[in-house]
Amino acid sequence: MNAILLGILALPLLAALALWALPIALGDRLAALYGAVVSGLVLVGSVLLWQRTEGWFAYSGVQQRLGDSMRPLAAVTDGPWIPPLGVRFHIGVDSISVPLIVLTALLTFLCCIYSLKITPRIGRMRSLIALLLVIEAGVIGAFSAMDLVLFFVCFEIVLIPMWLIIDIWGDDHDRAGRKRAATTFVLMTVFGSALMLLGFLLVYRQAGTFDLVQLTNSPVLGGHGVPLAAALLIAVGLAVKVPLWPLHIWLPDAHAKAPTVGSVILAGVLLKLGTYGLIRILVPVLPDATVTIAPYLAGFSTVAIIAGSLACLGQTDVKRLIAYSSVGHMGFIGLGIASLSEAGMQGALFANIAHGIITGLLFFLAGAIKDRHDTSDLRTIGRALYARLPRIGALLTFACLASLGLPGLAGFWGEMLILLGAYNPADSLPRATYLVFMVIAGLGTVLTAAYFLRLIRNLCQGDPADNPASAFAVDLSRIELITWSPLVVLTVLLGVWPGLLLAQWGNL
Amino acid sequence: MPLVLPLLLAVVLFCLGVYGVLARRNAVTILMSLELMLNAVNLNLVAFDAWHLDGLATGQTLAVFVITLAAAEIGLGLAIVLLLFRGHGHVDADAARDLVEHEESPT
Amino acid sequence: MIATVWRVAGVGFSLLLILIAGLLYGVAPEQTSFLNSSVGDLTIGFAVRTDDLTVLLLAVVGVVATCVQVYSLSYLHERAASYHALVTLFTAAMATVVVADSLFLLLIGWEVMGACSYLLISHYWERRDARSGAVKAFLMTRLGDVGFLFGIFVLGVGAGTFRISELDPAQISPGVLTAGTLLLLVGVVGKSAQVPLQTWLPDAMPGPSPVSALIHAATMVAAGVFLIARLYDVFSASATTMTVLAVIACVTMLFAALCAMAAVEVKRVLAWSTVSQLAIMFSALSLGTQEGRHAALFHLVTHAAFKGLLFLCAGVLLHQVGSAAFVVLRRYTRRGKLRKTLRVTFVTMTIGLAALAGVPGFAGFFSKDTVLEAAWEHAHKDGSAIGWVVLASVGLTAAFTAFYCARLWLWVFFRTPALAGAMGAFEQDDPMADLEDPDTSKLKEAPWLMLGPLVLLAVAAIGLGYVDGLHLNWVIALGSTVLVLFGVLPAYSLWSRGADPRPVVLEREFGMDRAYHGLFVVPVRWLSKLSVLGDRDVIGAYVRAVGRSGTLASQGFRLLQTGNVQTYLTGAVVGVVALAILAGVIAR
Amino acid sequence: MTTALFAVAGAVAVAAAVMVVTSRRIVHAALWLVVTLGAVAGCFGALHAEFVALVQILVYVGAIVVLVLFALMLTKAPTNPLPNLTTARSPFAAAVAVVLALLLGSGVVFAFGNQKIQPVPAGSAETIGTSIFKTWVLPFEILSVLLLAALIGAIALSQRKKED
Repeated sequence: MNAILLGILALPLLAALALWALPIALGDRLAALYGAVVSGLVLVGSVLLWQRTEGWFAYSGVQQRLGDSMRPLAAVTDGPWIPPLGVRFHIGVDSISVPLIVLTALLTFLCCIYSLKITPRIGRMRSLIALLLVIEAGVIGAFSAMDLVLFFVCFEIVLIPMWLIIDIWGDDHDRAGRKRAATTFVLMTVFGSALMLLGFLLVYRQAGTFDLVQLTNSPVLGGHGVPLAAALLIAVGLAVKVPLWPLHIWLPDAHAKAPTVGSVILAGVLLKLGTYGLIRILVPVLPDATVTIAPYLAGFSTVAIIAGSLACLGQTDVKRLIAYSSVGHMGFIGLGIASLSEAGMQGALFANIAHGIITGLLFFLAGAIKDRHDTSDLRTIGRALYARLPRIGALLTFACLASLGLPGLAGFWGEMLILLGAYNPADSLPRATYLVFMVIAGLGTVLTAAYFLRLIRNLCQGDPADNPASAFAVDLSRIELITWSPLVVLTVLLGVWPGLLLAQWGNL
Repeated sequence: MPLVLPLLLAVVLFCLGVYGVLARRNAVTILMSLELMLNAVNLNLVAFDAWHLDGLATGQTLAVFVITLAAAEIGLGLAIVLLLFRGHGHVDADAARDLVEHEESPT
Repeated sequence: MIATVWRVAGVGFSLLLILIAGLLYGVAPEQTSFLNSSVGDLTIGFAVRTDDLTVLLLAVVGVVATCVQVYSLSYLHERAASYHALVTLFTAAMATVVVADSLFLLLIGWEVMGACSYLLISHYWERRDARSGAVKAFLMTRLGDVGFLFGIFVLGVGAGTFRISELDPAQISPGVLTAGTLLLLVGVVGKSAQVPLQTWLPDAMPGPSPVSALIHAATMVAAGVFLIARLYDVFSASATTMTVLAVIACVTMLFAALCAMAAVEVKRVLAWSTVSQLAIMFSALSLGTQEGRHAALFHLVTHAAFKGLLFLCAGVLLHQVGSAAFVVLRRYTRRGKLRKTLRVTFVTMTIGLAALAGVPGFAGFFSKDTVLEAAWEHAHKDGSAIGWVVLASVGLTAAFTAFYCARLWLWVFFRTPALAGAMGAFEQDDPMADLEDPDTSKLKEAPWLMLGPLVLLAVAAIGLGYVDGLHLNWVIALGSTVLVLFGVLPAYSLWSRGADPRPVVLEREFGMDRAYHGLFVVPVRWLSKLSVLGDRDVIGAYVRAVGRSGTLASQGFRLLQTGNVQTYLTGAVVGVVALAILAGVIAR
Repeated sequence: MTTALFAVAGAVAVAAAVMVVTSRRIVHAALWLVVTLGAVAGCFGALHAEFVALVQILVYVGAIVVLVLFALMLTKAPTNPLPNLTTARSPFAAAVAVVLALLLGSGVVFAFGNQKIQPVPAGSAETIGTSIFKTWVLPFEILSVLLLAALIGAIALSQRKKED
């Protein structure tokens, strides 16, 4: 089992290095094919990892101590890495990280296939694929890291390739904007992760070990003083990545300027690192401190839902709009985590996967529309997309309905469980405030519905007479159909049968 | 003889040398004060050699080495001073501002 | 090709529903649950049940859906594939709601219906009013559904289960019960367009008429009635919810009837009439007695029949004449032209309007009477104030209903005997509409595919009255006939004098739509601008300030590089001295 | 007796050093430097380091000061008293020097306050020669290489450019 995990970690890295070593003359299609094969293997490997793990390994209820019966991790590889510091190369998977790893592998695989035919206008495909593989390796490493330092390293590995992707392959019209967006993205995230590292060091000073398994078994107790400081630092560090409200302004710019493939990976996978970090590191390792900061985290998440939705209502750029919608959805996930109840946690985990799939599809669609009209500004794209690009219009409507949380599609179950979690949070949390947050989040869903319907109305509907089809607007091509159909099928499957994922985290 | 006497003498000579280096305007006088500082060091070495008496006269040997070093150093120092003089026509250390960073346009 | 596939699938599916209803008739009620997964101590999963209520609703949905699908075969030709697919999906969603035993499965059906109604209202998306009407419909129902979801939480967590069959009002504490039922009521009010959230139904009329018939007359808006009937023991266990429901129902009844009296377009009249009739059903439910529930369900069935019929007739008018506004239809009434050419439509529409008005002998009369009887018994025997209020308001509404039915009927089909055809009645805002003779040569009867369902529903609009047995209380029957007369006579006299006095406050439907726009839409738009600017200027400014402070600091330090070697040396010596002192201090 | 001799030589050295640092005429400063070096050589003698004293006189006074005088001549140093002898920073430099002196003085007094030197003559050329060529041979060779490097450096630096 651990051979598979090591394999899906090492394969993308080695493949990326090999790709760079190959001669420059490698054609774009060949590079994309190479990427597709490698990420396909990683996808198969990650699916093999998906076996009936014994539920959630980490710490569940705030009071209900896990006790000694620590559920064993699957595919564990544990070796000394930096002995003097006591840092171990300790990776393992359980029912929280496996779905996320499969999501990562799937999205990267779809991106590589998408790049077979559709390539950004500038920059070489060869290094883009290599960078994608490096990101995939980094993210899978982060999801399976059972050691704080290893988690931090993988957390950082992912940044530079994404910066390059936004910087080089981004929006080819606006060079300065592209550079500014990429730099803001990297600097804010690095600022966040620096704080997070400080938090890890404080934890190390308190507990004497970086190893997550030991930390979860004997967590750092104490709701005030150093544990609180560590929890605050880690929370702020991860909040930049989630992104929670005040620290989110890098997201819209990064998405507006990123290429389609970059946006999908950034939204579908990188945002999950933040929430995964909260669930895996903050809640189990610093339980009492988390209880102290949970109401504030919930407060900021609710503000994120409302601010994100309101910002979407005022947007004129499709990709910025979808980026702000991600801020809203991640606000929901933050609320779910901050409620510290089983329903809230499961809702957050489910919403993580659902958001990855649906927003991935949305960004693919936005990218397709942008490539066809060479701009992502709603006013210049024109209206009546149903008349000009009927299939893409229909798919966009489906994705918008899924994203606004229509029951029967994947988006609903996550948000519903989160609201249920906020309805009866863990006992040590102030029930009244969480009820207020729940009501505001409920109104947030109405706002979410408002801006998605506004997008459909301004983009897809409209009088076809005064919106002539632009020159090279060909409707859904074969490659797009192949790339997007898994996402559509998954959205419907998870919507109709949530048990597929919920059973994984069943016995919390 | 109390050991502290030569040491205090060396300290005084050394500080006078430091003042000379930091305050004097003429480059050659700076080198002279530098010589003073080196002498103070020699005095220290010899004083400790006389006090320690390790049988190998280490202090005095090192003093000799320092003297030769001082000779080499003053040679080079004066060569540089000559270059300064040839370049700028004066040997005023205070006025030689070539190292300043020119205010290039902010990027 | 796709269109024919979906047409066949649509009709087939609705027929299948009727078949299932037939098969399930008389089967002992039982539940099965599947795909469960546990979250903490609650189980989230799906469950279905069959009992008499399910069979009844499945039959109603099946019949109306079949009529609508067949009717649409010839009514609608552009984008037929997506239309038929969405109507089939809608019917499936309604079936899910009807069959669901788990509150979550019910919520899924509930909101998929909302989504389908959104997509179908914006079927003609090239028209502005269709686009805005669809968005308004979805947002308002979505707001209601948020309350609905919270209601499910309150009840589910209170009772420890999300299964309707296991919801036992005795186990739930009264506070939780009232809160849960009130929140569910919010969802019902949203979905059935009752007073606070009623403005979306009249604006949903730009959608195709069959859609209005199916969704906004028979099924979706009736889902609220079905839900309360399904959870009747839970709802009737909390008295406050019942009083709130009664108040809402009575207010909506009168509000909608008044607005219907001032509407100038056939479909808008029918839309307001639907809201009013739904309120009658809710008032029957709010009595809290079994007779009330029975009366509501009976009225629901008959209403589905005759309101569906009326909307389909309006569809024929729209399809043949091109518009359903009174001012246009009146032009065809010279010498009974409209009546003679659209003969079948005229007959069926007359039957429908008679049933709606409650003319004795038609289905509407019987179902409205059962409501009046239930109200009378509840008021008389149990002596509850709600009974009297409901009785009074239903009676008054019956009169108003009769008034707008007669008004609609007379103005659309008959030419006023008044001088010059009463030019000013509807045309004051349409100066060029001189009543000259439009060329009625093209006017011809609708194809049989459209008329078939009309005839079927017409038969149902009459027959359904007698299905529930003829136990009539003569006093109430006589009373309601008198009320109907009180409604029809003023309409006739106004029509004969060629006047249609529409008070402005009714014309603007009490200004609620503009008020909502001002209260909610404008502030939200303003807040969104604030949020966008806030992000760009407030938070963005802080981040850029951090960047700028970096460059400013570096410029500051550059000034230290004076180029004078001695200053550097002095700095170095000072540094050494300071370190020496520090070392000394630390050593001590 | 040696203490008295040492004190006299020390006083002369300090006085001459003060004059080196503060005299307005640069050539006088160079000459005062000669006096300082001679006095220090006297101090070496008082400490029985005869060989070092002699080397001091020979190398310092003989070679280095002469070189300085040459430099003064080459840089056309004015013989009349210079108006601005020290830079604007001199008071600050003086303060730094005084603080340094106090620091080092207190350090020295604190560390070796009560140590005594027994007058044991061990400074003859024979002992210095044996110690240099027995234990300190490697540094000696490296020093010679260093002198060579300094030589080459000085020549390279003072190379007159072809064009001017």
